[in-house]
Amino acid sequence: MRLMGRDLVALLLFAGFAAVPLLANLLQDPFLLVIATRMLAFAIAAMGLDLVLGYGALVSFGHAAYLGIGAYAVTILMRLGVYDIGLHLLAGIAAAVVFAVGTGAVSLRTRGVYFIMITLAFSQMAYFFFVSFSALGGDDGASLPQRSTLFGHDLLENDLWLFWLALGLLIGLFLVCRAIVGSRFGRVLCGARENPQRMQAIGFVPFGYQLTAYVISGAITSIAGVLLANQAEFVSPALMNWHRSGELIVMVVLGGIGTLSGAIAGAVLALLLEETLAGFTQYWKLWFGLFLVGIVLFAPGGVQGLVARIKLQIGSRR
Amino acid sequence: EGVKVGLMFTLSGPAAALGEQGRNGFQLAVAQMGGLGGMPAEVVVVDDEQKPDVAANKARELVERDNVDFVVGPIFSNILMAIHKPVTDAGKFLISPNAGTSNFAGADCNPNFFVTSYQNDQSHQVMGAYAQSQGFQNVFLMAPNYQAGKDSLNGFKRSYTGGVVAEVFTPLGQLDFSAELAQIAAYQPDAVFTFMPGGMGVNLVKQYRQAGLENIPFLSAFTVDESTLPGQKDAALGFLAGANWAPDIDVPESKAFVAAYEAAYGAVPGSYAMQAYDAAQLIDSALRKVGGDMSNADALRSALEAAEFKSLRGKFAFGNNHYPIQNFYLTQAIKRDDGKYQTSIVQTIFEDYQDTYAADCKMK
Amino acid sequence: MLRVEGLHAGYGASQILFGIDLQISEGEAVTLLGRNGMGKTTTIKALFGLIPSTGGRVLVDGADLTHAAPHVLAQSGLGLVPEGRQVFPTLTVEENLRATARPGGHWNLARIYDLFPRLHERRRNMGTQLSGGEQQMLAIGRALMTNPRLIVLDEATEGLAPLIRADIWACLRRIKDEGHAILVIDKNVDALSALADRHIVIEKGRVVWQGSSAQLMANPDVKDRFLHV
Amino acid sequence: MSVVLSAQGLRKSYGALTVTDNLSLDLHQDELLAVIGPNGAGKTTLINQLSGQLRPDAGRVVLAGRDISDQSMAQRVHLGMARTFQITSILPGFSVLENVALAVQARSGSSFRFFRAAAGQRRLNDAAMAHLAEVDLDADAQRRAADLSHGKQRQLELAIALATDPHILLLDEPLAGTGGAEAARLVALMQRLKARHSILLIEHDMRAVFALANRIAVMVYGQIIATGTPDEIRANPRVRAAYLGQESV
Amino acid sequence: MTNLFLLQLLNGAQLGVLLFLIAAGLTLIFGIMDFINLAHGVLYMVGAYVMASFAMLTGSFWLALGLTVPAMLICGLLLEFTVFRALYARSHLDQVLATFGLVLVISEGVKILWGSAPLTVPMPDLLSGSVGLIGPLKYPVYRLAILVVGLASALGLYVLITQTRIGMLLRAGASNREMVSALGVNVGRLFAMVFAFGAMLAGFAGAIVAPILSVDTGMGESVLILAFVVIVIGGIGSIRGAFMGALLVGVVDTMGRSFGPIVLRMIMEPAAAGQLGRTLAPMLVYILMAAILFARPAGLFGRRAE
Ligand SMILES: Nc1ncnc2c1ncn2[C@@H]1O[C@H](COP(=O)(O)OP(=O)(O)OP(=O)(O)O)[C@@H](O)[C@H]1O
Ligand SMILES: Nc1ncnc2c1ncn2[C@@H]1O[C@H](COP(=O)(O)OP(=O)(O)OP(=O)(O)O)[C@@H](O)[C@H]1O
Ligand SMILES: [Mg+2]
Ligand SMILES: [Mg+2]
Repeated sequence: MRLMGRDLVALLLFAGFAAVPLLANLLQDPFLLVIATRMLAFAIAAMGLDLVLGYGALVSFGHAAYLGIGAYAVTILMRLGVYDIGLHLLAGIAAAVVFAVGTGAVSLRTRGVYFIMITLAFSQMAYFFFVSFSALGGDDGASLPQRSTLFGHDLLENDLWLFWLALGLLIGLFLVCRAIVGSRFGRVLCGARENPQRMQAIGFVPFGYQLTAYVISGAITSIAGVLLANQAEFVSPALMNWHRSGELIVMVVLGGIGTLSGAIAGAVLALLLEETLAGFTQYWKLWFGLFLVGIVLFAPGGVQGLVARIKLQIGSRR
Repeated sequence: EGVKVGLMFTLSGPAAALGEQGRNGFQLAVAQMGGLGGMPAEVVVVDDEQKPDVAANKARELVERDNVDFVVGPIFSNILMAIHKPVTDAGKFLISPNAGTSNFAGADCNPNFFVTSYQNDQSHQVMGAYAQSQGFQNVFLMAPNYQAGKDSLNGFKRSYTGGVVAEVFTPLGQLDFSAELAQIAAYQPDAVFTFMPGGMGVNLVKQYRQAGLENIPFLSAFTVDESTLPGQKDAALGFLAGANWAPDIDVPESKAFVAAYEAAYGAVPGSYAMQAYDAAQLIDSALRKVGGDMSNADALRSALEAAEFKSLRGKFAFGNNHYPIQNFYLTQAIKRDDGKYQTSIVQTIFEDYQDTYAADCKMK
Repeated sequence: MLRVEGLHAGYGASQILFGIDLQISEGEAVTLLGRNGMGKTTTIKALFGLIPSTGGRVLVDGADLTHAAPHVLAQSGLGLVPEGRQVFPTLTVEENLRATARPGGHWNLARIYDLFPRLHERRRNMGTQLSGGEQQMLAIGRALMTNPRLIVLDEATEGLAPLIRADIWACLRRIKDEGHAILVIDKNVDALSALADRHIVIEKGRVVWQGSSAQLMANPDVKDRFLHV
Repeated sequence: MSVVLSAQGLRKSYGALTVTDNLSLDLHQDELLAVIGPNGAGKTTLINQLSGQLRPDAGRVVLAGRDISDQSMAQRVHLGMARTFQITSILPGFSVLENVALAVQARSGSSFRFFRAAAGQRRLNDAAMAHLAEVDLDADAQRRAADLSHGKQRQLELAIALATDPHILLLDEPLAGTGGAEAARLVALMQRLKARHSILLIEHDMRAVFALANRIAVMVYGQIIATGTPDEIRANPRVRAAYLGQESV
Repeated sequence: MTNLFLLQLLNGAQLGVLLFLIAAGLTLIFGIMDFINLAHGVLYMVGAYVMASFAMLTGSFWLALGLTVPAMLICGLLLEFTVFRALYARSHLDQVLATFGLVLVISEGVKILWGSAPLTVPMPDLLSGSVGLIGPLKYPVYRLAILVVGLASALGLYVLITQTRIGMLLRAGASNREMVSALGVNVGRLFAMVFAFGAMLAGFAGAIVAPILSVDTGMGESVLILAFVVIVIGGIGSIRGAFMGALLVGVVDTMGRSFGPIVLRMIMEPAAAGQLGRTLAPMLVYILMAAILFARPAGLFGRRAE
């Protein structure tokens, strides 16, 4: 029953996204596609984060590093003359896996707030590494000469194609994540979140499961990085600044942790608010901040919590 | 029928003060001229948040959705790198009122890109030339460890050939400079040259004086200016900097501008405001020249290149790379009679100075 | 001194208590009996304001404290030994005893250590480093240190060794003899019968039987029906 | 009867306090060995060392002739050892059924399976339901474990341990917090389990101990002061003085 | 060289004390009360701004400081009453979300009220100037004063937390609020007071450092992470740890910056050494933290949970 509700939210979100091209046409506003693509990328990143944060209770404050890894994979490969998006994705995922295995193995020695801070430490190291990497533009970053190619065609130069690719990836990855959290593996991951001592006492060593989840999560987030690089056609270390990591956490919590579709909703909501509030007032951050405080105070559990409560209301009225 | 201009400045975060100067300078000009080119002007202001990826998107939004005719901005070089492609690719004109990176001055120069400020290295070169002229033998160099910091020290060394006792790169955003100040005290150099924009500059200058180092000349660029002086106050008095303008420059239009700006915004304008003001004048002059007809891009470009407006700096012309050819000065921080602080011109260092990258520019 | 009338309470949407009535006079010992999951602990929680009550009243010395905060109830003379011990893990044993102490009565550190010498030995240990039974002693000691007029014990002797268990019963008897009231939940019905004046049996959130120890002993079918012993 | 699990010279100290002091103890095939002793004697610490939760400072743990001192807690579970905790340790956010199903999963097949939904796997759920029925919790299978009353959580604790399909059960006060009726059921259950499992039982409920145990070991200050049949222990004056007191057993 | 080394050691220690001063309030609220307050940095910033305003109004450093402290206390009470009160019982993540929102609100509010140009607070005459140390090396009196204030607050907090009943109640309340309340303590009032006190400490730190650091809208954010690093290195919940952590960060950062390049140049060619030194310098604090947490997963003085 609970699962049904979550899937419903996801379905609605996907349908909403699928309607964007039509809407863009109707409103004569092709820029909607650009915004939506960005939302899709962040939705993927937030969903990846939710996998460890929501299901593993591993609050990674360094997930922006994976956005950066994905994005820099595109830059570096393009400089090497490789333009295919498939290869970009592969390279980004491979690099993310390597980074996640190394840092995850160390980070998972710690718990709670210590985990938060050590993941921050690693992402800051990655950040400063790229800041002083002059060949890639250092702190300034660098534009991409073009977007990635798809099977040798430069289809993605067209915003519409990039949008469909991003939506396809989001839906695909959502299905993957959804399967993972419901699987045997996902159960163990959640169990380790609930009570690691008990898990060991029934024969599981949480470390391996948590590390695997962390690696998967990093890989998913790096896919978002590849998309963002293509969407902005520009890559800079700012993508992996700790602010971004914080924003990803905000998105997940805003949508409701441990629900996957909540992470997507959170990303959409955060970017939507930013987009609209900024249009109204120069002090949009003030209103955005008030909104966040209000959500926590009056709607615990974020979007998903709200949906659940509404459902409960409707249910009890019947 | 009017003209639509998108302003992109950093309006949030620690560097917001710079962006606000730029925005205010531009808007002041539009208000004073009653539009641009004799037409009503619609100005769309966006905040780049000092994040390149955000900026790249907002730039696209300005050209694709708001359909602006000109984009004016930004303050920071890394933002410029991010928005240059989306704006120029869309065939719109990008006018930078502050950032002027070397690549766009040289090999990557672009017909739709104009700069009303300077090439980034130039203010540093001014200080190098000054150090050279003073016959300094041991200069201590310090900058934050990022691209602009490295560029600044290189710029300085381009016109300074004396000895360098140490070249120190500090982490970006460093608060406490006591370690570096101790090194300076230990070396006792002839002078210190530094580039510490924003809060870092405020911290450094205060701590420099507190450490009792004020008898070692303090040379800088973008470290002691109207954006940082309200925080530095007396600590900065007498400190030297290189600039293309100062509020007390002997140009009547500039005097009027400074007065008007102070009246409107209650603060002394810095070069960020001045350059944005000039950007508005540049657009205005070009529009007048083409009679408000923006359909012919080539004509509009030629009109921009002509730069027929009274710059607040006095003489102003574009080089082949669309970067200015202008004078550079040595300035000094002073306290005015009314208690406010500003920089003041000490001497002219370069006249009609063009950047060194212009030769690499093959403008089509 | 304590009077509970028609108390209703529950967790979120699920209601657990459907009108609990009980009263305890000064110096009286009362037990709450019932099988697992019948609402004993919930009654205690609602009584202390730890979960909101949705109906009924709680009166202490005649004052209506139904919706008062837990600390108000505690300050009015109620002391709690919670189910599952809940000692403070980041405090040492001695700090656990001192942190919430309210001086001015019979109980002080020395007396507690006298009652539980084991705690004295372990007084510098952190709360969680104690054995289960030691934690139970600590929880009792902590409540006594607030010098309550009515001490409420939820699973009073869970995890305690027989000797200590006997000590606890003796201690409770002493407390009672000193004129303090006791509300106790425990599964040792026999020991309770010796101590308590009255028994209240709860089933599915309702009081289904009340009576004196003598009545309880005399009514084997009460035990059989409601307690299955 | 063969020895299935033995503690050999286990020593564990915290600072000046020696909690288990050169302690040796054998658990035989298909027996129920009860360990009793005053609070703080070191009984839980003994289980912690046997189960691998704690590393002893000295001494060995031998399982069916094999030294398992270096094995982790999880590895020992796979060798057929299961334990319960004195302070309830369950997965509070999981349903009761999921708690047990996860324990079943631990002993059946790999858990690095990412795609097939675990919730629908009959094999896991059926086995879990059977264990829940054993402890009389089947009616509560779909409830959130955290919402169970304390006594029922204690029953769940036991069901989880059973679900890992152990030969050896280390039970730390399984009856604590369970009321008369439930305690009686659990005693009956243990009576049945005795036939198939070797059980080390720690319990302060003397009626249960004396009803169930084949042998009883009495532990005081980290040492075993007496081992014997229930009758021997009942009659032992040292045990009475140190532990039983006037309790009628 | 030894002189410089000693001086840099002193500088490092002094930076450490400065960091501790900033982290002190955070230790209380995060370390002891277990409340993740991202808004701590902006409270520190508000303290500095309030101080700057009062200094401007009164023209006196001491008067301004005397006004800033109670003002920040009131500010803390206000925030506690409106927002934080509802968050104690929530998960860390909810606290992160809400206080992140507060950061945006307060930062933006400060910008609206005070503008975005940096402000300054003049140094009191009593504490200006510097004292001679060794050779030509001098040391500002004000920094010595900060050293003293930092040490005093460390000591004060240590006594408060470990020696008083309030400290015990805080630690108890952080782990089990309900129980403390059921034992007769008005936890709500206690937490409110201590929270306000923590806010006051943050504001006090801002006010004290205003004469040597820039008062700008970015100041809160730049120290926030550093303050968290300090506390985590020391071990959450330990004042001693926070103090040692702060000193360690200060010394490692300072020494690394001044002697790192020299050491590197001894083992590799200068160009590479310069490049590596520059890359490593900003990472140093993070490398330190990662290394310490690798060796001791609960920080230097932290107790391992579980
Ligand atoms: N936090 C909770 N949320 C939801 N339901 C709960 C919660 N705690 C207890 N319950 C339910 O309330 C009912 C009464 O529980 P309570 O703890 O009062 O029982 P009890 O009589 O104390 O039992 P025991 O002897 O096992 O401690 C039980 O059905 C239990 O499952
Ligand atoms: N981590 C620790 N640090 C210090 N002392 C400890 C630690 N763990 C346990 N102890 C002490 O070791 C002794 C034995 O504890 P243990 O839990 O084994 O006792 P037990 O026999 O199970 O008692 P009970 O019957 O009360 O559960 C206790 O006095 C306890 O305080
Ligand atoms: Mg109960
Ligand atoms: Mg025990």
